[in-house]
Amino acid sequence: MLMNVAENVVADALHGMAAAHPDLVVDVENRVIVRRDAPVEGKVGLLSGGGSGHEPLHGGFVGPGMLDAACPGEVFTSPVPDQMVRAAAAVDSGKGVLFLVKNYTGDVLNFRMAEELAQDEGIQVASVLVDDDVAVTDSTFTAGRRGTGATLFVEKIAGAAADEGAPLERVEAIARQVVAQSRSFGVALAPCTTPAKGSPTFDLPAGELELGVGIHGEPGRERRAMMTSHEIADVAVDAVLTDLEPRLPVLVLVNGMGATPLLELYGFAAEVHRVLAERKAAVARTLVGNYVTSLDMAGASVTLCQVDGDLLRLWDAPVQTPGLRWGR
Amino acid sequence: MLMNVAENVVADALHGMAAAHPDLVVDVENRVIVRRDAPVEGKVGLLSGGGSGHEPLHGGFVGPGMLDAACPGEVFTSPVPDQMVRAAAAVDSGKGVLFLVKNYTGDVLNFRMAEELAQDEGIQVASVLVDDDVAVTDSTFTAGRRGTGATLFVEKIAGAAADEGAPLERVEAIARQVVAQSRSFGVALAPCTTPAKGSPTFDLPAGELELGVGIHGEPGRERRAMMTSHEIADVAVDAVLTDLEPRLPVLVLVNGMGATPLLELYGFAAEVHRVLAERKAAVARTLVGNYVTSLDMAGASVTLCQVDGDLLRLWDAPVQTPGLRWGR
Amino acid sequence: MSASALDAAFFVRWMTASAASVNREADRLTELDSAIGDADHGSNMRRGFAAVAKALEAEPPATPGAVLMAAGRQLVSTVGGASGPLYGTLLRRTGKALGDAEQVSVDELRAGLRAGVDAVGQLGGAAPGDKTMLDALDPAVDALATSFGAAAAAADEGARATVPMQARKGRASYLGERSIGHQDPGATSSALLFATLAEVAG
Amino acid sequence: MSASALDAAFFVRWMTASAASVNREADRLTELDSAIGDADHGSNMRRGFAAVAKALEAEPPATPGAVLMAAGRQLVSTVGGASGPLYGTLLRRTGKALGDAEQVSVDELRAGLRAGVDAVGQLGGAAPGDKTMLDALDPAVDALATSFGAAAAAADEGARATVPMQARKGRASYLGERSIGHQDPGATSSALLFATLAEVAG
Ligand SMILES: Nc1ncnc2c1ncn2[C@@H]1O[C@H](COP(=O)(O)OP(=O)(O)O)[C@@H](O)[C@H]1O
Ligand SMILES: Nc1ncnc2c1ncn2[C@@H]1O[C@H](COP(=O)(O)OP(=O)(O)O)[C@@H](O)[C@H]1O
Ligand SMILES: [Mg+2]
Ligand SMILES: [Mg+2]
Ligand SMILES: [Mg+2]
Ligand SMILES: [Mg+2]
Repeated sequence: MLMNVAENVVADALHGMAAAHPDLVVDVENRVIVRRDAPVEGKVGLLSGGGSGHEPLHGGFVGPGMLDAACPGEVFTSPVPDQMVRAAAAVDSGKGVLFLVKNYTGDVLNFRMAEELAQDEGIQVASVLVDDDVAVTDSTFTAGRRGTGATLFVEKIAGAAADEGAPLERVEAIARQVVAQSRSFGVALAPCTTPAKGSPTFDLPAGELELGVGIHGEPGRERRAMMTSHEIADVAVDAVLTDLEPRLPVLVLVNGMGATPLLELYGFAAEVHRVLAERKAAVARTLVGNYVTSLDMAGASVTLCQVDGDLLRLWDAPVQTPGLRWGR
Repeated sequence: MLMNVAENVVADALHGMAAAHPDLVVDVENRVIVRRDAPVEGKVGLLSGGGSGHEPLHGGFVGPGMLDAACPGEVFTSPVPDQMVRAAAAVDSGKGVLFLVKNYTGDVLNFRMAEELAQDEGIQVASVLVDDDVAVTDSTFTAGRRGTGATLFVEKIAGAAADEGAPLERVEAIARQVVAQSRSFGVALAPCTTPAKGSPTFDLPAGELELGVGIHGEPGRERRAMMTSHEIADVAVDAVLTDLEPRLPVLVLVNGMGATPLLELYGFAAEVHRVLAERKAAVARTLVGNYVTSLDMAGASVTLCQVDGDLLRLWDAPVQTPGLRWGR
Repeated sequence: MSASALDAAFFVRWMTASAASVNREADRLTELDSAIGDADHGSNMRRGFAAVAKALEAEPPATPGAVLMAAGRQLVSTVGGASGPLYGTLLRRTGKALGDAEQVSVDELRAGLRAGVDAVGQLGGAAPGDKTMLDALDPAVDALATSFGAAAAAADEGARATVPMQARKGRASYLGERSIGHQDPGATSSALLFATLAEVAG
Repeated sequence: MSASALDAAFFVRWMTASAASVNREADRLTELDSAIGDADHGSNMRRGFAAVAKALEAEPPATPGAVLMAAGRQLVSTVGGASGPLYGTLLRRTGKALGDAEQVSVDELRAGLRAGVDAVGQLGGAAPGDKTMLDALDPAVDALATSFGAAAAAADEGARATVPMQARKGRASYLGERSIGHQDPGATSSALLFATLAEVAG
């Protein structure tokens, strides 16, 4: 791995973000990334965070039109409440702060604690849980669906709404709407290696793949003999469509897990479009790249988000962050 | 690998690019990617290309403010002259076309043939060779320095100059200036796997690394026991600075080879900044990410480009491509 | 100090010794978490208890309750993940239940831990049988009625009993039936904490 | 057709047989290119000669020169890389040198190939000893004065002689001294083309 010591990878990366992005204030000591002009007068503060290892999510999505702050935890470990409390204080302009939380037990618990503590400090806080991964059965027998690729859609669209000056309840409602209309499915062709462990998180012989993986190097729901890009798109898009049944056009995120070349991702994007056309699902926009990653895992995920005209307008609105940037 | 059959990876990827980027015209049959509004009246056409496997280079850099067209070859194989001739015809507005060519024997020969053929068709063509890799001794005993990371700087800055309406000789001169003031050095922590070969292009035991690699999965100049990010930055930046000796501020590209997580790249960027500060080299801008890749190779490269006020202005100018986008 | 009177120093020793045992077993905890989780439980516990030991050394609280509350706060502020808030809550609630007594009896500790374990169940929504730390914590607290050694043995047995279970809470639940056949990392670290308690108690 | 009179059909057979032998040996060529290059020489040659065979089958040219010129054009238009323009130039220049004769003698072919090989040298700026295809092509053309078999043997020997050389041209030159100890892929494919020529000549 390209690193110094495993204990410092997150701090080292934050130093690099500070060096590369003068528009961000990176508090390495306290693990908080805030846009330089925060708090933005009259604007709801948008805050997210989670374990590191998913870059550019979340720190790379801080900036005008998206997040006001991000709280990176250790690799694959939710941040601690202190981080969110500090970030909330930094971005609150008096209009309140919205926490965007991926649905993992650790994230849920730490953000919940932070919400209470921030409210104790007089900050108005609301939270929205992102839970889009259809590979996980949503029942009382699981921790519920994981939050994966839809996080990008939620952060972008809610960010645009906040940017327009929408009040907290409205930004929260829009974020909930995006979550409700988004579904994902991921596959791994090779596991990832965490700095702390230093070896692959699971064994996956060449010639096999894992269907239904998340973004934390966990094994998936099922192991299969290697499939073609065509076959994988069939399975992934079918899993998503079966659950989502969109009647409106969709945003498509063809997301790389980290080590899959863009060349392959684009080929996979073509297959995803093929299946969508076969299933008569209209495509509004397509984004292809490494956005919600799992360190150096090879593989990809597909996220669809059904959008009406308003959500599409918010998606197209200008955004200016290290990881997503257009329209300005 | 996330693919169907090895023979079709490039065509499959082009289908995906066509689906994802309505601003581009992607001719899958003839392997040419052209911005939709080409030829742009009164503007010099900027054209590049090379083997595939380096995405987003070059196809991802087609758009306003950067390239007018790109010609993707097979994986790690220069494109054929027919592609460049067709692309040149598509982007020539009568102001001439500039070929930006990475210095590899194959690229040089195929672009040279294309230049002759295009000139036969009455198109004014000039060419600039990019050769920035200091790991290769530039002597009559080699094919000369490879073109690597500096290609991004050349395409962006020459693209901005063309966008401003500069004539062919001026755009060519600026491209040459960027090449002359840019140097790179790359390291590999793990080899890549080409679709055609299906196995790593060289053996690199865990715990060792290759110093001085290019972007085609070739072994480097030297194999060493694994080094820390700190040590690698020392070696890489020293190699570049020894050759470049910048007196003006530099653009810094901390480029991932494909499979190195952004988390690690940012940590490496911090180390690169440290060395630059120690060596009293001023930094104008820093870009961190996977821009000039080598499929799924793990590793990184550092490119520095010394810039005066004019080049910096051109670097900062708006650009609107799938792979690089700001200011508009 | 009588066998049944535990003072602040005893709890500091428990926490400090826990930092050592967690540090020693970190790789194994991570390995277990790698099979059915995300391979961070060992480093999470190591980071958290190292902070606990450091904080207690720097400013040793005067009462058993204060020791556990300070330790819990450190865990909440340094661990993250699921285990940070859960173990943090365990220790804080237990400490709170102990009040500001200078010494507590084993029975008072057992009652305190019961409150702590119940709080963990409430916070995480899990019950014994869900393949979590509760499968070690819950029987351990009951067995403390007998002895520290019995508590440690019950925790260990509880942790080993998670192997055939299918996870219903936490990350491992994503795996469905594939979570069967692996020991839960959190139950394993809980057993480690009770083993350390028994050692410290002598 | 006398032994020394080669017609268009002979050259079509050479090219078609070359497509077969290149296809058969593609993995080995790629393996060699993997050691000191970029692991594409096998697929490059396979793609190019498959196109050549297809084009010649679709529209067989009438003269030896036209066959080689058409083949060379196909290579230029389908191979890319260094080998596309170089092998394309080899065949086009050789074809050009053969003019529009309906049949050519072995000696005329040798003279034509000499022009072709010299053009390769000029285009790529390499000379024998630089560890390129020229190390097989150059001695092979000279040996053609003796026989097809001698040419094939000389090409093979020339290819094998590249093993101890340090590359001074092409990608392998980037490796400096590390290029020593590996056989050049282009020299190897050149030897293959001459071996096929000898086979076709019977
Ligand atoms: N809802 C829950 N209730 C009780 N314990 C839980 C719950 N969710 C997870 N755990 C425990 O936490 C352990 C995992 O901790 P850790 O790996 O540190 O956090 P994370 O799962 O966030 O990576 C599991 O092995 C399990 O024992
Ligand atoms: N300048 C040159 N002159 C002659 N032959 C060359 C030259 N450069 C490369 N070659 C030949 O081309 C071969 C490589 O071909 P190939 O792998 O198809 O192209 P690339 O190097 O562009 O990947 C080398 O093994 C060598 O024999
Ligand atoms: Mg975790
Ligand atoms: Mg090549
Ligand atoms: Mg874990
Ligand atoms: Mg090659």
